[in-house]
Parts: sequence; C-alpha cells; structure tokens
Amino acid sequence: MPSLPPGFRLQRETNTEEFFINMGPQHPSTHGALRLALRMDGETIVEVVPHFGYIHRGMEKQAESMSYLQYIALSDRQDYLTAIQNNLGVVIALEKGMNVGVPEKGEYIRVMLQELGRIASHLVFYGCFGGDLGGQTCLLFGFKEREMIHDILEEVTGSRLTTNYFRPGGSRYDVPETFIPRVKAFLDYLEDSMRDYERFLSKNIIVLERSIGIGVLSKEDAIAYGCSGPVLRASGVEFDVRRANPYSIYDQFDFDIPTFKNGDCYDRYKIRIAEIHESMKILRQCVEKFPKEGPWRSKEKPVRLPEGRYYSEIETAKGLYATYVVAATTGEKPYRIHTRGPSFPHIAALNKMAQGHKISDLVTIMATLDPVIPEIDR
Amino acid sequence: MGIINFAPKILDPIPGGKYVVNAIDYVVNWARANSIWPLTYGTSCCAIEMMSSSMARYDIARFGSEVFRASPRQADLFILAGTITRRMAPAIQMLWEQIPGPKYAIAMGACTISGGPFIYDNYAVVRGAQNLIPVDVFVPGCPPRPEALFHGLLTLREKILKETCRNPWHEGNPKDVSTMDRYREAAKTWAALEEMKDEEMAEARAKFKEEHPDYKSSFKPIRVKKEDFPEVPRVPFNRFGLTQSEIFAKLREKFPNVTVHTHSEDPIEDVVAAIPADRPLEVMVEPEDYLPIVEFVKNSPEFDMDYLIDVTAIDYDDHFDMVTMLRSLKHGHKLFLCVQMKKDFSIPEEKRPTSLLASVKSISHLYPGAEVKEREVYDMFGINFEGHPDQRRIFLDKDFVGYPLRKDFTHPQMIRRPV
Amino acid sequence: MQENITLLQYFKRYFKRCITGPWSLICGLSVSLKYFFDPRRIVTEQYPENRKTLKMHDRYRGRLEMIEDEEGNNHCTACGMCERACPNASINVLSTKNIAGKKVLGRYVYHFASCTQCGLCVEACPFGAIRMNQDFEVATTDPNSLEMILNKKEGQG
Amino acid sequence: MFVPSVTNPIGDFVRDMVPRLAEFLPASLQSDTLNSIVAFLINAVICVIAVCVVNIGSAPILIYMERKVCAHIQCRLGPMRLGWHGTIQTIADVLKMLFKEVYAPSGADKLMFYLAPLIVLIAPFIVCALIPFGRNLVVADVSMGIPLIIAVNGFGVLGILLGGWSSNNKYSLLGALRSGAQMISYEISFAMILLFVVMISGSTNLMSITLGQEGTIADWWIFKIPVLGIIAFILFFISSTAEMNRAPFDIAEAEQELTGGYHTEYNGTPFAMFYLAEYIALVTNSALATTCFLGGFLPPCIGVSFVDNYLNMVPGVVWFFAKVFFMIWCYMMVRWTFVRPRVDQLMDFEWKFLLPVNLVLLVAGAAYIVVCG
Repeated sequence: MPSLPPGFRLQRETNTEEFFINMGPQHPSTHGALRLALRMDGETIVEVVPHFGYIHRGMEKQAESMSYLQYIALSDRQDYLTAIQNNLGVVIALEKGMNVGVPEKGEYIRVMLQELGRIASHLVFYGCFGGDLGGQTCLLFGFKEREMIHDILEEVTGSRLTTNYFRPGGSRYDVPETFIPRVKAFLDYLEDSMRDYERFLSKNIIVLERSIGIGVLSKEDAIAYGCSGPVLRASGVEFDVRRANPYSIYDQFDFDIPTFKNGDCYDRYKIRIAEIHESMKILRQCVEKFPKEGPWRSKEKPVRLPEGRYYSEIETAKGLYATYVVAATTGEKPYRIHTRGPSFPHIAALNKMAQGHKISDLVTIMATLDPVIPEIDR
Repeated sequence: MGIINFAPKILDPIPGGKYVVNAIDYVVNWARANSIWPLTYGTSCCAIEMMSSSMARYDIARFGSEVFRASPRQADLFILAGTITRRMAPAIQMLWEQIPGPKYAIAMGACTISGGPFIYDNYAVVRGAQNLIPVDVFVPGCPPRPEALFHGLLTLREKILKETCRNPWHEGNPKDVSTMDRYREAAKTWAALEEMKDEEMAEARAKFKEEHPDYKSSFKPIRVKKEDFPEVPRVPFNRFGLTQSEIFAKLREKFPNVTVHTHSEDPIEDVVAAIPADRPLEVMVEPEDYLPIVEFVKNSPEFDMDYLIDVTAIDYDDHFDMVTMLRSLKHGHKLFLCVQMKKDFSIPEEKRPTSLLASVKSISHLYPGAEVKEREVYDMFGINFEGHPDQRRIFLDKDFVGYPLRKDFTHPQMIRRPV
Repeated sequence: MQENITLLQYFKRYFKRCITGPWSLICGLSVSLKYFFDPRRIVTEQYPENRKTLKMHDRYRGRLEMIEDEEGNNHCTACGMCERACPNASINVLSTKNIAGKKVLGRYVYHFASCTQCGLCVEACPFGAIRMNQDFEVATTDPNSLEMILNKKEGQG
Repeated sequence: MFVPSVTNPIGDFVRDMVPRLAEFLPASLQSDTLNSIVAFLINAVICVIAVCVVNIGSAPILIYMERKVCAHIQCRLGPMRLGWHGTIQTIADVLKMLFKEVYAPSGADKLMFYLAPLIVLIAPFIVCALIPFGRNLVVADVSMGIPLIIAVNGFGVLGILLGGWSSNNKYSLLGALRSGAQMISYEISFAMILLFVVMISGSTNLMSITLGQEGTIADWWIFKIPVLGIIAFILFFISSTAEMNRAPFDIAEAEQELTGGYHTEYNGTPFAMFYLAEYIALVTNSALATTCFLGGFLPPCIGVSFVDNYLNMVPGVVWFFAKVFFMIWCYMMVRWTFVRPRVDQLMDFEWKFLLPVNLVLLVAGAAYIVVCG
C-alpha cells in the first residue's frame, strides 16, 4: 500500500543491533552458487557483500590448452541459459582472425537462433521473477514456452542446452526443413501466451508495489559500473550492441531498442517483456525473408588463427558478451581467451541497489538482474 | 527410522513375526521409494535441466517429487546438479550431513560423475561428487535430458525397494577418485597388453609375412564426402565514432609514447590505418602513462570513454600485458589500452609463483566497475593495483597458493591434458 | 521511500489504488481460472509411460556409438582424429597391429562418465566410423559401467 | 451475567444410551456413577476420534488436492503414478516423513523445539470441535463459540514463534518474527469480521449462527445484507489467508527469501506436524467461513420447492463439506495466482486498509440493522 503520507514520519526510538545473514551458496534465490553476506538491521539491509567464486571452474586456464573448436564447446557452459549466444560470441572472434565470411542463409540461421535464445532466456527471467516474488506459477509458465524453443534448438543443433552449433564460416549443420514452419507456429503460440502472462503479472498490484522504486540504479551508476543489456537500458541508456556495433546481419532488420527511465525493478521487468516482443518482430522478419536456397556456410577450413588479438562483442540476453582471443603464434590453440560476461558488473552494483531495502527486495533485485553465476565465475 | 530397524529383533522370536517384518518392510519401502523429495540445489547447467524436469512439460510431480525443499533438513534426495568446485565442496558436504537419513544422492551430469568438461588442466573443479559424498545413482550427460533424470530417479527407486529392515539403509562412504585419470589408465593397461600380444604374435606375424610377402589389405576406408561450399569474403561490421587513425593521432599528440604492437617496419600510422574497421585499436602504453591516459580519454569530450568493458591481462615470459577495454557509449568507438609491465625479477625465483610480480595504478576511482575486474586480475595473475580500495581474492579462496592464469602455474590436483 | 506530495494527492492515489488494485488481481485470477479449466493446455509428457512413442530428434546427441555392419565390422582406421578432437579426452583409440603388421584399431574405449556429448569426435572422423545414438536412458548405479568398449571386433586392415 | 453454556449433542445421545445398555449388565455392576463415567469416557473417545478423523483425515486429501489444483493451473498433471492419478501419493509422503531420522540442530532449545509443532496443532483441533458439521453434529456446542475461536486462533502464532526462536537459526528467527507480527495484526481484522457476523446474526453460538441462515440462498449472511455481506466475506477471506500464513501472505515461510522460515530446521515428524497444521488450519478456516457466511450445513435452496425438496434430501454434512471444499479451492486458486507482498506492505495493508474498512463495515452493519431490521 502507499507510503506514509506527508507529515506522518515515524521516529525510530528503539536501540537495534546489526546482525549478519549469510545467503547462499545454496539458496533458492541466488540463481546458482553465489554467496551474499548481508549486514542487516532487522529486516533492512545495511550492506550486501557478494562473494563470488563458488562456481569458478577455471575455464580460461583450461582454454589455453584447448583448440579453438573445443573452446566453442566449452563456451556453452558459461551462460547456459542461452548457450547458443555464447557460441556466436566466440565464433565471431574466430572469424575475425580467420577472415572468413558467412553466406546469407548462414547469417539468417544465426540471427534466428540468437533471437530464439534471447526469448528463452527472457522467459526464464519471467519465471524466476514471478517465482522469486512468491508466485510459483509464473515459473512454470515461463518454462512452458521455453521448452518449445528447446525443442526447436534440439532439432536444429542436437542438444537442448549445450548446443555447440556455430562454426567459423557458418554453422555445423543446415537447418531442417521443418525449422521455419516450427518457428512460425511457435511465434503464434507465444504471442497468445504472452498476452496471458502479461495479464497475469504485469499489472498485478502486488508486483507493482514490490518492484516500483525498488533497487533503483541511476543512469550514471549503471554506466559507471559497466552494466549492460536490459539492466543498462532500464536505466535510460540506449545501448545495444545490435544497434551500436551491428554484427551478423542485425542492421538489416527493423526493430526497436526498448528503453525505460527509472532503472527500478519494474522497468527491468518491463524491458525484458518488451524485448521478447522485439525478438518476435525480428523472428517474423526472418521467417519472411529466409532464403530457401543457397549455401549455409562458407568453405570449411581448419580453424587456425594468425598471430594477433581478436575481439568480438555481441548482445546476449543478459547484455554485452565480449570475447578476447589472444593468439601468440599461428596455430590451432589460443594463447589466452578471456570472456567478459554481462552479469559480473550487475552483481558488483548489487550493493548500490539493495542498500536500505528489505531482504525481500534483495530477492526481487537479484531476480531482475537475472545473473547467471557460472558466467561470472567462469 | 531407528525403531524400524529394531523390528526384526523384537518380532522375529514371535511366531509369525517374520510376516509382520515383511509387511513393515513393504510399507516403509513403498513410502520411501515413492516419496522422494529433492533438495533445491544447483550450481550450473544441470540445474536448469533439473528445473526443466519439474516444469510443465516433464513434470517431476508425477513421481511425487515436485516438493523441492529449500532446507536440507526436509529433503531426501540430493541431486548434485552442476559442477562442484573446490570452494563449493565443504558446502556440499555440510548440506549432505544436514539431510536426515535415509538419504540418497544422484550425480547428475558429467561434471559430478568425473569432472566432465573440466577434468584436465583444471585447478578448481572436484573430479566427481563421489570424492565428497556417497553417490547412489549416476546420470551421465552434459546435461542429461529431463527424461534421463527421470530414468535416474526410477533407478534410485529400484535401489530403495531392495532395502529391508534386516539390511537397512546405511550411509556409504565417499570414494576418492580425484586423481583418477581414466584416459591414461586405459592407455597404460593397453600398452601392457599390447606388449604381451606383440610377444605372442611375433611368430605368427613373421610366418604371415613369409606366406604373404606382397599382402595388400582389402579394406579401403571410405572418406566421408563433405559438401563443398564457396568461399565467402568477410565484410567488416560497421564502425561508429572516431576511426582508429584519428584516435591514435589524437592520443599521440598528447602522449607521444603510445605505440601499437607490430612486427612490420612500416611507419606506425600506416600500421594503424591497416587495421580492419571492426577491430578495436589497441595501443601500447607505458605503466606510468596508464592512469593519465585513462583520465584523459574519460574526460576529454572527443573521446568520452565513459564505459569500461573489461580489464584483463595476459602473461608472457618476462612481462604482463594488462588490457583495459574502454568504449564511448555516446560516439561508439572503442579503445584498448595495453599496459606492458615488466615482471619484477628481483624476487628470488622460488618465491615468484606466490608473489605479486608487477604493479600498476588502479582505475577503480574512475570506473567503479573496475573494482571487481581488477580484483579478478589480481586474483588470477598476481598483479598489484595501487590504490585499489579492496584488493582481495575474488574467485579463489584466500589461502589459495599461486596465481592460476600465469603460464608457470602448477597445482597438485591439476592433471595435464594427455592429448 | 518518501515522496513529496500533498495530502490530497496521497488520498487520491490511495483510492485509485483501491480500485485498480483489486481489478488487477481479478485479471490475474482470470488467467489462472482459464488455465485451470482448460485441460487442453496441459503439455505434460509422461515419460516412463510414453517410452514406446518417445523418439529423439535425428540429430540428438546421446551416447557415442560405433557404426558396424551385421558382422560387426567397423570403419575405424585408428587414426586418432576423434581422440584429438575430444575436449576432455573421453576417447581412447587403442591401436594394435594385426597379423600383417598393420596398425588397426584394437580397442575403442569410451569414457561416458566424462563425455560432454559435444559431437566434435563425430565431426572430426574422416571415415564416418562413429555416430551419436539416440539413447538417453543411461542412468546407472555403477560408475564403472560408464567406461565402455565400443568396438566388437578389431579394426579391418 | 451471561453464563456460557456447553452442550454436546453426541454426548446427550451417549448419556441416553449408556443406562439403557447397562441394563443388560449384572445388577451388581449397575450404578449411576459408573454409568456417567462410562458415558463420559465413551463420549470423550468419540469426540476425539471425530475431531482427529476430520482433521488428520482431511489433511492428506487437501495436500493431494492442492498438488492437483496447482498442477492444473500450471498446465501439468501433478501426481500420477501412485494409485489412480496419484491419489495415495500424500499417504506415502506422510508415512515417509514418519520414518525419517529426527534430530534437533546443535544449540537449539530442545524442549521448545519439539513442543512447538504440538502447540501449532492444538488451535485447529479446538476450533474444529466447535464447528457444527450438521444438525446435531457438533462436538461441543458452546454458547460463546466465536469468542472462543478468536481466543484459540492466537495459539498458532505461539507455536510458530517458539519454533522459530528455539531453532537457533537466523532465517527461522526472521520467519518467526515475521509471522508473529503478521498473525497478530491480521487477528484483529479476523476478529472484527467475526464480530460483524455476531452483530448481524445476534448470536455468538455457531449453531444458531448457522440456523439463522435458514431459508434460501438469499438468507445466507453473505447475501442477506446487500453489498456489506460480500465485502465482509472478502475481508474474511483475506484476513483468514493471512491468519493461516498461506500464500500470498506466506512471508513467514517465504521459500525464496528465508528458505523455509520458521520450519527451516525441522525435519521428520515435527516437520510433518507443521505441514499438517497448515492444512488443518485450512479446513477449519474454510469451515468457519462456511458456517459464518455460506449457510453451514444448510442446502443452497433457491425458493422453488420442487428443487428445494431434492436439495433437502441430501444430508447437511454433505452440503457442509461441499461448501468447505469450494472454499478450499478458492484459497488454492488465490495461493497459486498471486505473488507475495513484502512484510512492511503486509502490515501497511492491514493497518491502513483492512482495519479502516472493517471499522466502516461494522458501523455500516450497525446502521443497516437499526434502519432495516
């Protein structure tokens, strides 16, 4: 219900004592193995200290002894909600090194799978947001449509989650004939369901009360902390790599970059819902323009990179995903691969957002940041 | 549960008591096998498949297992979903201890069975959950499909049904498989076998060679025909903001020491001009120039580098390259600053792996987001950041020895890749 | 969060919410009622019951398998390309010499325990000797059974 | 002075039957004292069994129902494999919990730790004894029924507070304190709605409240007073949901925030008790709603005698449970639809919205009675 009316200020007179609460590494709402040390004053958070590293798997060290192709397979395990997008991030960096292009059909496949992955991730967000607020039903609603995406992904790539699909110069297989009709059917289905889901959650007074004005991240802070993706755009910065540095053929599509002003939890929720609709818009254009004929990949070459440093950035569902490949000598193995995951800065800014809020709000904020912890820890 | 285990002792002497014990067995097993409540626990990819299995499409509720308990005290089943790192291991053992018996564990996915994708060259991952807790059922896959998890659940159900009062559930012991190298073991055994076989076969082979001096195998392996594709030229992505040459010229004007990394003899301006459009300009700066340059590019309206993408480093034999990736949200251009730091070789050689070998100024007062990134570089490379507000290890334990991303890093638990 | 508003605005908002709030809740409830009373929306697949009709997609990557003809002959030449392609050394291609002294496949050991089913081995195989099958019911209580020998016969050559 | 009276229809029946049966016994054993003692014992046993059957018997059914209802909202099937459509799934769950290892965390106050679930169970049992399930089908027909219910309902919070406090866990403590604050606040509006019912029905006895609704559907308290009745019913629904700690007001358990709230540290049988108490409270609250607003065991007559005759042929207890299950279904729909408010919003809602509306309602009800009847 509304906040106190003017002139009705409560004075805190009791002497209270701060205490510590340890949230995680096994906790239902930390989205994985993240540990948050909370300094609390009753139910109010005084300070949040995130402790990373509970799922630090040494991927970057391991990558040094792997071939580039093997690293594509490993990159699936970073942001596993949209593994297909990680694949593309790595592959684009490799393509820059190998200097190979992608035929038109290959690009269309890429864009379509990217957007499907984005929708899948945002549906998980929808579910987790509702679920973390206490509405378990949302969780199942979100996952219901996501299963259909994974069905499509499995048919195309051979695996539901860890796709390992893109290759420098295109992809591993051509898409099956049923791909386009299935995507079309899915889009119609999703459009219908999204209407229900938005009705279910978007205007709900309890959701509004719990998310409006909660976890505000100002425009300046969002930029300073290096936030990206929906979190940055919810704070009013129109930055999307698909528009700012278009990769693949994103410059050929007509879509908007939804931007909100307040930077609170509700805006971060709305922006992801809006992005689902934008992705659907892109997918519809793809379905229309999808080239039936033509090669889907360029000439197969061994993946060898000349000496140099190659950088690629793409916009995943969570934000800016950058890959930095260092090849010290020409060969099949990298000298070093570094990944910049979008969730890391978001969690770094958590303290800024959560201070002064209740412990329940921390859960809301965590849900709207939508972090994937293995991507942070790598 | 204790009382039930005494049932045979009390009931067996009574005539017909055996049947009562059997009946108790039946009821108890039926209840246990059909009401398996898992613990809400998951660290990575497998957790998502575990969640999927409880969602509408697959619906673990059909088995009565949708009651995912967040508190270990109310759970029966520990589905180990996701990679187990050394840092997480104590937490897992504690969770296991908190689950009241009878309790069961399913190792879901390759990571928890053997270490999976992180088995070699890895200092952080525990090779298999068996090292920590006793595991009942193994579900291989990466990650396994929800159906595979259900198959694991059904396998576990069969295992539970085999328990009786006379042979009750007891907590097993963890099994140390952490140093197991299946690849090398298999190769070693085979080599021994092969040696024996060579000795045995030597005569037969010699005889065969005598009999068929010009033997040609009839087996011709058929190469799989791969579809042929045309070569497609790469079109660089669009670029916004200042060009590389402009950035370089402007930087050079202010800081004459900046260069770019090159092997060619051409004038440096030409080298910069030859960089493809979508590759960001990476300039080499001196450590003492680093902070002034960052300050300059952040504050000058022409550059307006307000956004820090990342800070990372690369380890070479005698120096570190620390790369700071900056971007201007307004203009759209990027600038990578590569600080070359000579390693401090005045430190005695035996102490080098555990000590900070280089030092650079922190930029976390300019970009608050750099704080965690610099902590990461400190943690992984052992580079000291002067003026960093909170320089602690970030991903590794504070008593971890060494800096893993250095090339000379060794760890007692790390197994080298065999191929 | 304290906002600076007049008392009138405060009460205006209060009463507005008294109306929009319940309405939004009714909207939410209507969705769940719609879903509750519509059994066609149920999407559950009943796994152990639908075993007969359950079919994985053609490209589904289950377990690694050696392609063999009726007599059990395979196409493997023990070149070791799959072994090198594997990201975590889950394949041992153990070669032997046949009676003619030629290098042939002796034992193709597959460590299913660490396999990530990425399919790079299949991609790397120049002779199409291996494939990923559609087997997904792979749970076991014995971890040692996850170490498999894929070839029934020694390689040809 | 108002003297509360307790009548017990079952007891009357037993007291009537025991001397008649005693006649068959040898004369030496016949005595009035013995008769009354036997009658008391038989009566007590019957009553306890009745309450236990209703409570403990209904809990597994409700848990099953909840699992099915939530499954169908969420487009899935729910328990399917144990029994026909998973009907005996919850029995397996309860049995399993009974056979689990039980232990208290180190540093816990053991006595209080094990006492807490028992205390939580007491309140719904007492309430259940007061509710008329049919004509003459009530364990204790107390003249001060409603005040007693209000008094007893506060008992549950004691158990939860004790459990949370004695667990030696910060999450439990937070959960317990939350639930304490919440339940005590909502107790007020809960009591005031019941007061409203007392006011319009003119009685504190649950039987006479029920019988006061005799007639057609329009005579039920929910419809008898236009608009006010429905508002009162909705307010009762909200405050009883909060009273029961059920979602969306389940901030005391709040799995996503506190991993389990006050029962984080409980396992095995004590946890089963908390789990059952939650559902037994659901039964009693629905029964109360049915009695106070939906005509209790009275059939939903519509004023057409042809239909009403058939409706009257169905025993009252069937009508009663039909209405109770409808109420429970409503609680479940709400639970699986809405998200959970924050603790301070919950308090705000009670003190700034529910209570003022309640007060207005009371005044309006009084005005209605004065003006119309």
